[in-house]
Amino acid sequence: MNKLLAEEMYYLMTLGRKFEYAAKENYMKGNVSGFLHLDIGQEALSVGAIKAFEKGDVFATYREHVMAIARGLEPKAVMAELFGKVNGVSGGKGGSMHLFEPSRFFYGGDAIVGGHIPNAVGCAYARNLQGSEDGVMVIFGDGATNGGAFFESLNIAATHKLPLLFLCENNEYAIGTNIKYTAPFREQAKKAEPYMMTLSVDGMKAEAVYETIKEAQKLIEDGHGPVFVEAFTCRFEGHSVSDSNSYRSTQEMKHCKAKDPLVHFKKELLERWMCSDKELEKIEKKAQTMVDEAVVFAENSEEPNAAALFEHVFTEEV
Amino acid sequence: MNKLLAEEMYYLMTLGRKFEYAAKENYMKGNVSGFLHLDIGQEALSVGAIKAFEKGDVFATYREHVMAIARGLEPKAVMAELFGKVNGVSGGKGGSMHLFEPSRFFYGGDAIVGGHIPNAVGCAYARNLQGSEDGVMVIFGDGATNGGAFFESLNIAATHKLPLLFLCENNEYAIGTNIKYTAPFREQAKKAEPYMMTLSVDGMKAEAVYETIKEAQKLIEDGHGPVFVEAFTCRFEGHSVSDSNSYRSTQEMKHCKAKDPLVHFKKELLERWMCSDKELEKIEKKAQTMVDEAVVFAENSEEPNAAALFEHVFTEEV
Amino acid sequence: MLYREALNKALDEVMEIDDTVVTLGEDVGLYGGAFRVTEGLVEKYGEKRVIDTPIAELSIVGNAVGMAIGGLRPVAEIMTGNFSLLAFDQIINHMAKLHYMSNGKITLPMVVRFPQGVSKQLAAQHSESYEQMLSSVPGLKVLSVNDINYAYHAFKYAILSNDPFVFIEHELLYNKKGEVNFAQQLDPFKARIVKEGENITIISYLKMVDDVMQSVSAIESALNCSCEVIDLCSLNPIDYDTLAISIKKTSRAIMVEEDHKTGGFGSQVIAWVAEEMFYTLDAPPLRLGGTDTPIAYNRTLELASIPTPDSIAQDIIAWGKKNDV
Amino acid sequence: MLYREALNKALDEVMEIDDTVVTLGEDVGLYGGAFRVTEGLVEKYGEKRVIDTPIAELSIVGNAVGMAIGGLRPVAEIMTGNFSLLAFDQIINHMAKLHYMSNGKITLPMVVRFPQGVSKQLAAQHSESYEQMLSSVPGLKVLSVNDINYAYHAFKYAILSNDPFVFIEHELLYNKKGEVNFAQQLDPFKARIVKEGENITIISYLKMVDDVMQSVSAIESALNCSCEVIDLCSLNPIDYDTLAISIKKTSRAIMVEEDHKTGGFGSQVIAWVAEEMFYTLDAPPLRLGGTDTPIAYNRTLELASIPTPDSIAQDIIAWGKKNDV
Ligand SMILES: Cc1ncc(C[n+]2csc(CCOP(=O)(O)OP(=O)(O)O)c2C)c(N)n1
Ligand SMILES: Cc1ncc(C[n+]2csc(CCOP(=O)(O)OP(=O)(O)O)c2C)c(N)n1
Ligand SMILES: [Mg+2]
Ligand SMILES: [Mg+2]
Repeated sequence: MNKLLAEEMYYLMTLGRKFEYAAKENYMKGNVSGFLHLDIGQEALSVGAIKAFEKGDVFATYREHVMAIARGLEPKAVMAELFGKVNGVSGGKGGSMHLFEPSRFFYGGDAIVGGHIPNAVGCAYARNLQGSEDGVMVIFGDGATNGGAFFESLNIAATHKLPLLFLCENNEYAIGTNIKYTAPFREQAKKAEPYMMTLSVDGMKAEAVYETIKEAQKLIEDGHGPVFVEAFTCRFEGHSVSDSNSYRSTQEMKHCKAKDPLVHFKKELLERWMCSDKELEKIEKKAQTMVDEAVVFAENSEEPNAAALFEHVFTEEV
Repeated sequence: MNKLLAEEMYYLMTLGRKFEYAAKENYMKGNVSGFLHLDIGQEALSVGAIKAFEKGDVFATYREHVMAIARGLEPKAVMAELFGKVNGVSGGKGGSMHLFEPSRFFYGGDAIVGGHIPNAVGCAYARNLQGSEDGVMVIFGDGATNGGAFFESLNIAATHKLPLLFLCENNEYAIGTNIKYTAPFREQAKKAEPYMMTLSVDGMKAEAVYETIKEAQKLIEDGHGPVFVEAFTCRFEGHSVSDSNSYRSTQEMKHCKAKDPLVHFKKELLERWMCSDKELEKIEKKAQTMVDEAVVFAENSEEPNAAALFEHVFTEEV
Repeated sequence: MLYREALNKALDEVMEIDDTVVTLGEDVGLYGGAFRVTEGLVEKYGEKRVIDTPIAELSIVGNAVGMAIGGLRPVAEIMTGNFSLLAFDQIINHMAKLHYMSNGKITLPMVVRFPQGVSKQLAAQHSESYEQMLSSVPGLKVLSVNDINYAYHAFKYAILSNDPFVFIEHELLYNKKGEVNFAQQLDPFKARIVKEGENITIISYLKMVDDVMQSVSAIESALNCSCEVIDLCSLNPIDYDTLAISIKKTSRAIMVEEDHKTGGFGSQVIAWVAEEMFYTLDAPPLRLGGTDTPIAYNRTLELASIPTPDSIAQDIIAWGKKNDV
Repeated sequence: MLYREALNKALDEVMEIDDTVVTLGEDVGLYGGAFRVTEGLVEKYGEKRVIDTPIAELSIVGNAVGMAIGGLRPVAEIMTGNFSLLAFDQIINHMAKLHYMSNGKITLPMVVRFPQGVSKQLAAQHSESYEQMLSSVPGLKVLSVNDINYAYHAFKYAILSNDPFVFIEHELLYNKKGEVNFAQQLDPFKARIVKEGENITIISYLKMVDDVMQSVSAIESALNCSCEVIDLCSLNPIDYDTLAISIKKTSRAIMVEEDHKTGGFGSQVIAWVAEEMFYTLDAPPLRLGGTDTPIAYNRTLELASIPTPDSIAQDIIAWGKKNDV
């Protein structure tokens, strides 16, 4: 990773963090509603993975704002979607959990835990058939690794040696339930071992994530078939904005927040890439401006009109 | 295994084989209808497993006549069920695929591939809670090991360390599709390895099956949690009576039939347990009589009356 | 008492007296349930009887079926109606059929419960209603509960029954307040006359009953008539007797439901009205339901896609004027 | 040409001209499909385009959705309707909603097809009908096909359309013989008037159309009337225009379906008749459907649980006598 990329990643992580806080603030104000799942604490993972997996298709879950932005979706179009406005990436119909941008090969935004994994498998099948070099990356939580959709996908992807990168964000929680109640071990990569190569990485370290995803991508390109990457991470907030996070002790949260990926990466930038405080300040400011603009854009954007309700049920009405 | 048990198993295997041929004959005659899945070629597995797993609950698939009989369901009540008669084990309402006898802890007869596995998990959970020593055995084909229900069950059984014996009858085919098209490897036990101990056995050898299931049962009793047993076997007939079996070459069928479990076990009885030809003839005759009586019983049994249609939709009508 | 507290109390009481009762689902333990219906139960009955499951809905119901076979009385929670689709095989192919297929040898004393419906901007994958699908399945008894007293009694009844029940709740009802008459003997299959009236029978269930009640005075003054409002309570079986008595009196029937109108549950009710009450009717029956569109996130679109007190009043008044009510 | 051959031909022709079309399902390859609909295709188009899948219905549909996102036109076969329940999450939460939730950015040109219904003694887990569930889902177009010519054209249309289709077949229709008019331009959403008549409109679809046709002469001579028989062909959308024209002529409407009567698909049709055609009707509408019982294995019980030509004639004649037809 060179300095330029490191700076870009720091920018995206900072942008992501600020975006999430702005989203939360606007949820409190009543501008954003529904389920709002924040990625705060997991930015190294979201940004590192998306930047490493430059080409190819990405399928994500409902906790996807930061990934979407890292993928190149405009922060203002994402914020407008959270506001339910017509200039939102999904025209206000999808909301936080349903951000789609096929032009950027981003199909983030599935709200059925594990439901997008078979879709990613199908897309990888298509890419294979089309002879495309770029694979598919599917991102999901540790909670998704207990469901049938995930398991069927391991089997099918391995059978057809599909160019598919499974990325598990293991934050050890599915809403309020710790993984120890729902799986026999903490490392979900074990489940993939019979089927494919697995890698694991500290998801709080942006560079490590970046390198690991690059390695996985290389394995896929070299024809190894699917690869499973597990990244251990930690979410700083409740499951969604409406969750009080009461099931995690102050102790546990302190331990978790001590690994803040932004703090860590900033230190790396200062120490390893010799960035100056000033350079980083500039980046942080730029991120803040971007977020401020996004909120203003979302505020000023129109509501969808009444006819929108009946649009896009089908491509052609009968 | 002592001689007495060996003879009993030989009796049950012979009974099973003859029962299946009689069922097939009566299908041809139009007395039996629907899907009729024969167990011919797999009797060592069905009988060996059921006899070894004496106590505890058994959940099986639609290919369960021989298991049902080995479990102690009356051949005549099973045959009457195939005939759709009121004296059938399920009153003529279930047919070949749905044989149930809770008094013998037999819940064979699910026609949704893999659908009974979560049921077996739940039953094992109940047994655990009730402090029962006897576990649960769930029997399924290789085709079921690709479905979400199976995978979810591995995970849950392992998480709760349930007293559950997974028995996979790997005959390498799901209807007409060879396992190589649908799984990345032939040994389905690999899929269970991350979760539990696995054993594998030649399913064409009754004694080996018996011993392996006993071993698995012991592991479960000793608190190892769930155990996975894979038995390699081969079905001699088509998937069901209406399947012409055209997807398997003469060569393949010859190879398969060379491993006939009855021929093998008979040889064992003669050579290792010093049974006489006469003793075995007597057993075979007894089996034949049993089957003949079962057919007569089924023929003479009544059709359910018209009111039966509305009975047992619920335990209490509103 | 809140609605969710009534359910909690019912479950708690049954677990207290019958230790074969267990409850399972995602976050039902320590977390107390996504909508707090199981709050406090794990502390009281332990992790073995209040079971935090993985996110595996097929197994939640499939395991409950097996637990029932094994002699327990499981109450399975599915977090939201939309996720129940993952369990449809177990609900329809297993839970509904094993008693019949085994000619009564297997009984399944169990409940599957979940909230459904449009809450607030949860979008298309978290807002749907599936009572029309589930109430058409022979072998399932389906209750769907508006009233708090009813909820308490019916839920208890369902847990203690030997038949498999689907118990459908609504996300927006959990914090509704009301009283429970603990001593009452309540028939959970009997429809509830929420308000008596002479000229129009309005049939509804679950949350929509409240919306109908809010619209009634506007309708009555605009049409100069009186409405009888019926809460079905049980969706399978349907209490046709109560409906028949009411419609004979009013000669008019309207069905209000939240689900997409096409193929919604109400079509069964109105088809029955048309077949069985035809000669009694003075006006065509009316069905009000949601639009045939997935649920949108945007609040305006979301509200435009389901009946609201205003739209109910408007639509019924327009229908009344057109049909000389 | 047999019904299954017409489907095979349609798929073959489309695969020939458009190599983004793929088909996937259990045993669709070498085996040729459980009902031989895909026979010969793997030999022609190879294993990459005719894909033998594992027994994993959730993935069959879920992968098809992903293939469509990736630019293919998948035709997914589910072996029997009952197994489609395992895929309901993918069909309803994904296939039906992604186009809408993405505000039209994602399109899903795909077909999910399966046979359903009572065949011969396949028992409760292999005999059900799910059109009522699937045709109530906004975002899905649902075709259900009685006629061979129609099957050919409608299937082709569905594969080439950019919308997600559910194409429902019946196990007992596959060996039905008929002609295909290859040159015809056929609107797959238009109901088919199978027989013209003046006094009763009988509406049906899929296999039941044939049973109705077998019962018609008995009905006509007993009631001294003439029946118009309509095959709906498309279950979502429903061609209400054709129904309205017919019912205006006959003043009477009957719906015949194979599914359990309670909550069956026909309840939507009859509810619509009651709402929209009320003042036209001279008699209460009638719905004939299966009993509200799981399907039994025993042949006598099985046949007693669904409409047959005899029971249809009997029931309609009784209704006609009671209602002065
Ligand atoms: C099929 C399904 N079941 C349940 C839910 C409710 N739910 C939403 S998120 C979630 C937890 C998911 O945890 P995990 O996969 O670890 O992702 P994380 O939220 O930790 O990122 C649950 C249970 C759902 N959306 N879909
Ligand atoms: C969920 C489901 N999908 C498809 C089928 C149709 N089907 C019945 S048996 C079978 C093959 C099962 O193969 P396997 O599990 O290996 O068992 P075997 O028949 O070899 O004993 C299939 C696909 C079914 N019954 N259930
Ligand atoms: Mg998690
Ligand atoms: Mg097999």
